[in-house]
Amino acid sequence: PPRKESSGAGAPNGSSGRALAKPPVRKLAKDLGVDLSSVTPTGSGGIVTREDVQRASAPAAETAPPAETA
Amino acid sequence: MSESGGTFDLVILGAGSGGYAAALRAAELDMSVALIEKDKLGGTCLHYGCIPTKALLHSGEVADSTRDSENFGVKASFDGIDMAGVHKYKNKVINGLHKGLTGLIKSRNITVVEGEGKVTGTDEITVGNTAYKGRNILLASGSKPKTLGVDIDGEKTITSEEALKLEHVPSSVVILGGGIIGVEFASVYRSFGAEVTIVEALDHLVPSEDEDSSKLLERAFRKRGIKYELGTPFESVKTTESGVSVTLQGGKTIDAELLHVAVGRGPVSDGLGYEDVGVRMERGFVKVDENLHTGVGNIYALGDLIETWQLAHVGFAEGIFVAERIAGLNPPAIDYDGVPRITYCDPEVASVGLTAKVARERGYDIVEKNYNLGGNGKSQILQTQGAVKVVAEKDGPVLGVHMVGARVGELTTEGQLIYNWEALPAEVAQLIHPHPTQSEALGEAHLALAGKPLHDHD
Amino acid sequence: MSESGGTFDLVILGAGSGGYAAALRAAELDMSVALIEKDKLGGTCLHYGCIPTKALLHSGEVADSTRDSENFGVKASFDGIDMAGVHKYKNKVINGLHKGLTGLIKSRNITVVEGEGKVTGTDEITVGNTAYKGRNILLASGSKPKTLGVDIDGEKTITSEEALKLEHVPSSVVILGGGIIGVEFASVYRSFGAEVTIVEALDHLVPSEDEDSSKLLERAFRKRGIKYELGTPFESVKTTESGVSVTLQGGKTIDAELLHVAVGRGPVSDGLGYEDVGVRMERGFVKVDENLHTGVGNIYALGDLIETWQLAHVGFAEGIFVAERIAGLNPPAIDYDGVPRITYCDPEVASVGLTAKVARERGYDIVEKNYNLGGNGKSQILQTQGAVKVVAEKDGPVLGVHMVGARVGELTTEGQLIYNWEALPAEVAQLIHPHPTQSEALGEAHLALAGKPLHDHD
Ligand SMILES: Cc1cc2nc3c(=O)[nH]c(=O)nc-3n(C[C@H](O)[C@H](O)[C@H](O)COP(=O)(O)OP(=O)(O)OC[C@H]3O[C@@H](n4cnc5c(N)ncnc54)[C@H](O)[C@@H]3O)c2cc1C
Ligand SMILES: Cc1cc2nc3c(=O)[nH]c(=O)nc-3n(C[C@H](O)[C@H](O)[C@H](O)COP(=O)(O)OP(=O)(O)OC[C@H]3O[C@@H](n4cnc5c(N)ncnc54)[C@H](O)[C@@H]3O)c2cc1C
Repeated sequence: PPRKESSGAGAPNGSSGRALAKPPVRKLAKDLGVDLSSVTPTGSGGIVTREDVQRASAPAAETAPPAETA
Repeated sequence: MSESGGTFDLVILGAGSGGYAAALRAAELDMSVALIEKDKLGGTCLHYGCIPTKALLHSGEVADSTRDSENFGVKASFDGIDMAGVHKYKNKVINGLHKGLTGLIKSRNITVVEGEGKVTGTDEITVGNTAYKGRNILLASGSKPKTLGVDIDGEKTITSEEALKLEHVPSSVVILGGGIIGVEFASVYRSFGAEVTIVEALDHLVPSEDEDSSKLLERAFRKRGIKYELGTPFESVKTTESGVSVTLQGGKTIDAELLHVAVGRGPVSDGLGYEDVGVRMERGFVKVDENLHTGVGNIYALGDLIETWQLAHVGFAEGIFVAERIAGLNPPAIDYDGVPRITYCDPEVASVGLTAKVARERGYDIVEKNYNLGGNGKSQILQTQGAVKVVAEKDGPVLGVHMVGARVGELTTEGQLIYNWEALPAEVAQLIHPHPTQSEALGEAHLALAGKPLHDHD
Repeated sequence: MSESGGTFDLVILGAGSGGYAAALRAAELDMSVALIEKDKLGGTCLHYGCIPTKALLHSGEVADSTRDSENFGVKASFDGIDMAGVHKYKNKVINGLHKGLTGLIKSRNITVVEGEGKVTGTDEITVGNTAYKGRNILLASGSKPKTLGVDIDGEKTITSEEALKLEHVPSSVVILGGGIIGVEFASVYRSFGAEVTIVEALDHLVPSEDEDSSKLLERAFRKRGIKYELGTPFESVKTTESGVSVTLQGGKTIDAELLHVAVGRGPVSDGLGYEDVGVRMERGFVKVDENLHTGVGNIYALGDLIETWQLAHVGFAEGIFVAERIAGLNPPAIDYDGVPRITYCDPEVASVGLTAKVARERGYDIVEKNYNLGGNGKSQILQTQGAVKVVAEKDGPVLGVHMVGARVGELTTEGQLIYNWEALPAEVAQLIHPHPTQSEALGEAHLALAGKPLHDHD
C-alpha cells in the first residue's frame, strides 16, 4: 500500500540547489560513497530514493571505499 | 452600528496553541495580524491543560520518589501533600511561560484584542462594538470538557478545570474515562494518596494506543493500586452526604468523595456565528479540507475545533501551516499519523506512527518487535517497568513506535524522525545508542528487527 | 607444554562492552567464539563504570528531589544517605543486568574462558596452561584509572573503583580532574551532602565539550555549591590526620577528607604479549587502522584499549563492526563524531557531532542557535536550567548538537539521527515536537535555524 500521499513528509520544498532525499537516504549514499547530486531522482517531487542510490552504487560496489567522515 | 477595528491580513479568533502559533508565524511572514482572546493568551494548554497537569504530575513524581526513597538508599519521610504549595509551584510555571508568551506576541507587533468575538461576516469578526476585517479569518476557539450529561457542581462532581484548583487531596475519586486526560489525573490523585477507580466503557485504558501499551499500563496501574472497571459504561451518579455514588451499567456502584468526569472534550463553536456565514459543522466541529480551509471565503479553522488529534503541538503545526499557506508558501501537508502522542501518567505511554492493528488494517505486511525495559540498564536504574514496541513493514520502513515506562515520552522525538523520514530498521540499527539511556531500548528493538539483536534474548 | 583449548573463528581477550558485543555479533554470524575474562562478564562498564555510577547519580537525584520537595508542594524531610542502602540498590541493578548478560552469552553458545589471558602467538591466546587458537584474535582488555603518580591508598586517596564502595559519605572531597567521570562524582558527592572542590588543569570543566556547555555547567555547579579551581594544575598531596591536604601549582592548598583522582583512564596492555607478536603500541594504546585491524595477522583491537572515545557504546559499535568485518560483511566505518556523549551529572551535559570550535577549525562556514531552557515548558516544570545549542553549516546540514539541563541526555538520540543522517534544520523544523517535552527545545533551535522561530525571542 502507498505509505502516504503527501510526497515529501519532512522534506521542505524550495531548499537551495542540493539534491532532495530523505535524511536516511543521504546517509545511505554517504555509506556507499555515492554523490547524491549525480543521482537521477525517481521519487515524487524529484526526491532521490533509496533504490536510486543503490542503483548508482551498483557498478562500483566492489571497489566502493568506506565512507569518509564529514 | 459597530466601529471599525481596522483591516488585517489575518484575524484570529482564539489565542490558544493553534491561534497564537498562526499569529506568530503570520507576523514573521510580514502579515498584519489581529488576535482575539476572551480569556488568556496561551489558551487551554497553558492555563488549564498541558502545563498545569504536567506540573501536578511532576509533584506526584516528587511525592512518589520521596515515598520510595529508601529503595535508593535515601532516608526520608513523606509527610503529605501541601496543595497550596502545589498550586504555588504550578502557577509559578504558568506565569513564567505566560509572561514569555505575552512578550513574544507583543514583540512581533501582533494586535491583541481582549474580548469575546463572533463571526459577523465571511471576512469579519466583531468584538463588542468593534468589527475587525480580515483578508483571512482563522477560527481557533478550541474546546471544553464534555460531561456525558453529568451535572458538574464543582464540588463533588468536577472536570479537569476544577481539578486544577482542588484545595485538598480527596480521599477517593472515581474517574469517568480512561483516555489520556483520565489516566493522567488518576496518576496524580494516586501519587497524592487518594484511592482511585477509573471507569472506562471500552475494553482498555488509553484505548487509542496500541493494545500492548494499554495492557502494560493496566498492569502498572494495578501495581500502583489504581483500580479500573473496563468495558463497563457509566450509568448514573448521585451525590451523597459524604461524596458521590456512581452506578455502572449492570448495577455495580462505587462510592467516593469525588467524581471526576474526563470523557473527552468537545468544540467551542456554539453561537459564534460560524454557521451563519456558511461554515459547515458536524457535532460542533468545523469541517475543513486538507488545507484546513472551511470552503467559505478565506476562512480557515484548526486545533481542537476541528477533528484532528486534540494536542497542543498539532495546534502549533496547524497554525504554522495555515500562516504559510496564506502567505503563498506551499507547506507540505501534515501527516497526522506522524504526530507523537504522549500520556504523562506514571508510567508514561508514548507513541508515533501506526499501531500494529491499524497497520494491518491498512494492508501492510508487518513485523514487530517488543523489547522489555527489563533489559535496559537505565530503566533498571530508574526501577521502571515497561517496553518498547516497533512495528515495521516487512522489508520496509518503520511504521510505528510504541512505548510504556517512566520518562519514555521524550523518546518519541526519535520515533518521530524515524517514522516521518521513513527509515529502515537497519538504518537506525547502524547507529548505536548512548549507554546507559532508555533510548537504547529503542535501539535494541531496531537492532532486532534488522536481524542483529544485541542485548536481547529471543 | 600447554594444552589445547581448541580452535575458534574468533578468540577475544576481555569481556567488557567491546569484547562481549563482538562475541554476541560473531556468534549470530555463525562463528565459533572463545571469550576470555579474568574478572566478570560485562567488564568495567557494568561492574565499575557506567551502571554503578548512574545508580549513584540516581540516588543523588532522589536525595535532591526529597530535599527540594517543598518547592513542588510535597512535604517531606530528608534524613540522610544510607550508604548500605545505596549499595544494595546499586548491586541489585548490576546483578540483574549481569545475570541477563550471562544468560545471553550462554544462549548464543559462546565459550567463556575464566582466567587471565596472554597473547602467545599471532593466532593464539593462552590462559594458564591452555592455548586457544583463533582464526581471528580480538584484543579488548580495556582500561584502568590513571593516577598522576598519586599513591592510591584506598582510604584517603581513591579512584572511581574505591569510590563505588565507600561506606560513608565523606564530609569533604577534592576531585582531581573535571572531565566526565570527575564531574559525575562531584555531582554524587554533593547530592549526598559533601563539600566538593574540583581541581582541573584546563580552563573549563568537561573541556572536550562545546565551551558554551562547559560554562553552563560551571554556573549550575556554582549554584549547587560545588567549587572548582580551573586552569590550576595539581602539584602534590599529603595525607593528614583527618584526611588530605592538596597543593596546587602556585601554592594554594585545599584540605579535605578525601582526594578522589579522576584524571582519565589508561589502557590495560602491559605484559599481555601484544608487543611480542608485533602489535604496534603508543603510550600503552594499541594502534589500529580504520578497520580496527592492528596490522598483524588477523589481530584486531577495540574499546578503551585503542584511542577512540572511551565509551561503552563505542565499544558496542566497534565490537559489532569487527565481527561483521571478519564475517566478510562490509559494514560502514564508524563516524566517531556522530557518537553521542553524555555526562550524567546534574545538570546533564550531552552532545553529538562537532563543537562550534571544531567545526570552524575544519573550515565550515557555520551558523549556530542557542535556545535557553527558560523558554521550555517541561524544563520549567522540572525547574532545571540550561540550554540547547545547534551548530549547522550555513545553508547546509546540522553539524552538532550540544545540551545542558536535567535529563537532556536522552535527547542525544534525536541529535544522533540528525547528525548522522545529515538532516537540514528545515527538515527537523518541519516536524513539530510533542508538547510539553524538553525535546521541544531542540525543535525550537531547528525552527530558528530554519528561519521560522516559534517560541523564541529573537
Ligand atoms: C487537562 C488537559 C491536559 C492536556 N494535556 C495536553 C498535553 O500534555 N499535551 C498536548 O499536546 N495537549 C494537551 N491537551 C490538549 C491541548 O490543551 C489542546 O489540544 C490545545 O490547547 C488546543 O489548542 P486550540 O488553540 O485549538 O484551543 P484552546 O487552547 O482551547 O484555545 C482556544 C482559545 O480560544 C478562546 N476563545 C474561545 N471562544 C472565544 C471567543 N468567542 N472569543 C474570544 N476567544 C475565544 C479561549 O478562551 C481559548 O483561549 C490537554 C488538554 C487538557 C484539557
Ligand atoms: C566510573 C566510570 C563511569 C563510566 N561511565 C560511562 C557511561 O556512563 N557511559 C559510557 O558510555 N561509558 C562510561 N564509562 C566508560 C566505559 O566503562 C568504557 O568505555 C567501557 O567499559 C570500555 O569497554 P572495553 O570493552 O573496551 O573495556 P572494559 O570494559 O574495561 O573491559 C575489559 C575487560 O577485559 C578484562 N581483561 C583485561 N585484561 C585481561 C586479561 N589479561 N585476561 C582476561 N581478561 C582481561 C577486564 O577484566 C575487563 O573485564 C565509564 C567508565 C568509568 C570508569
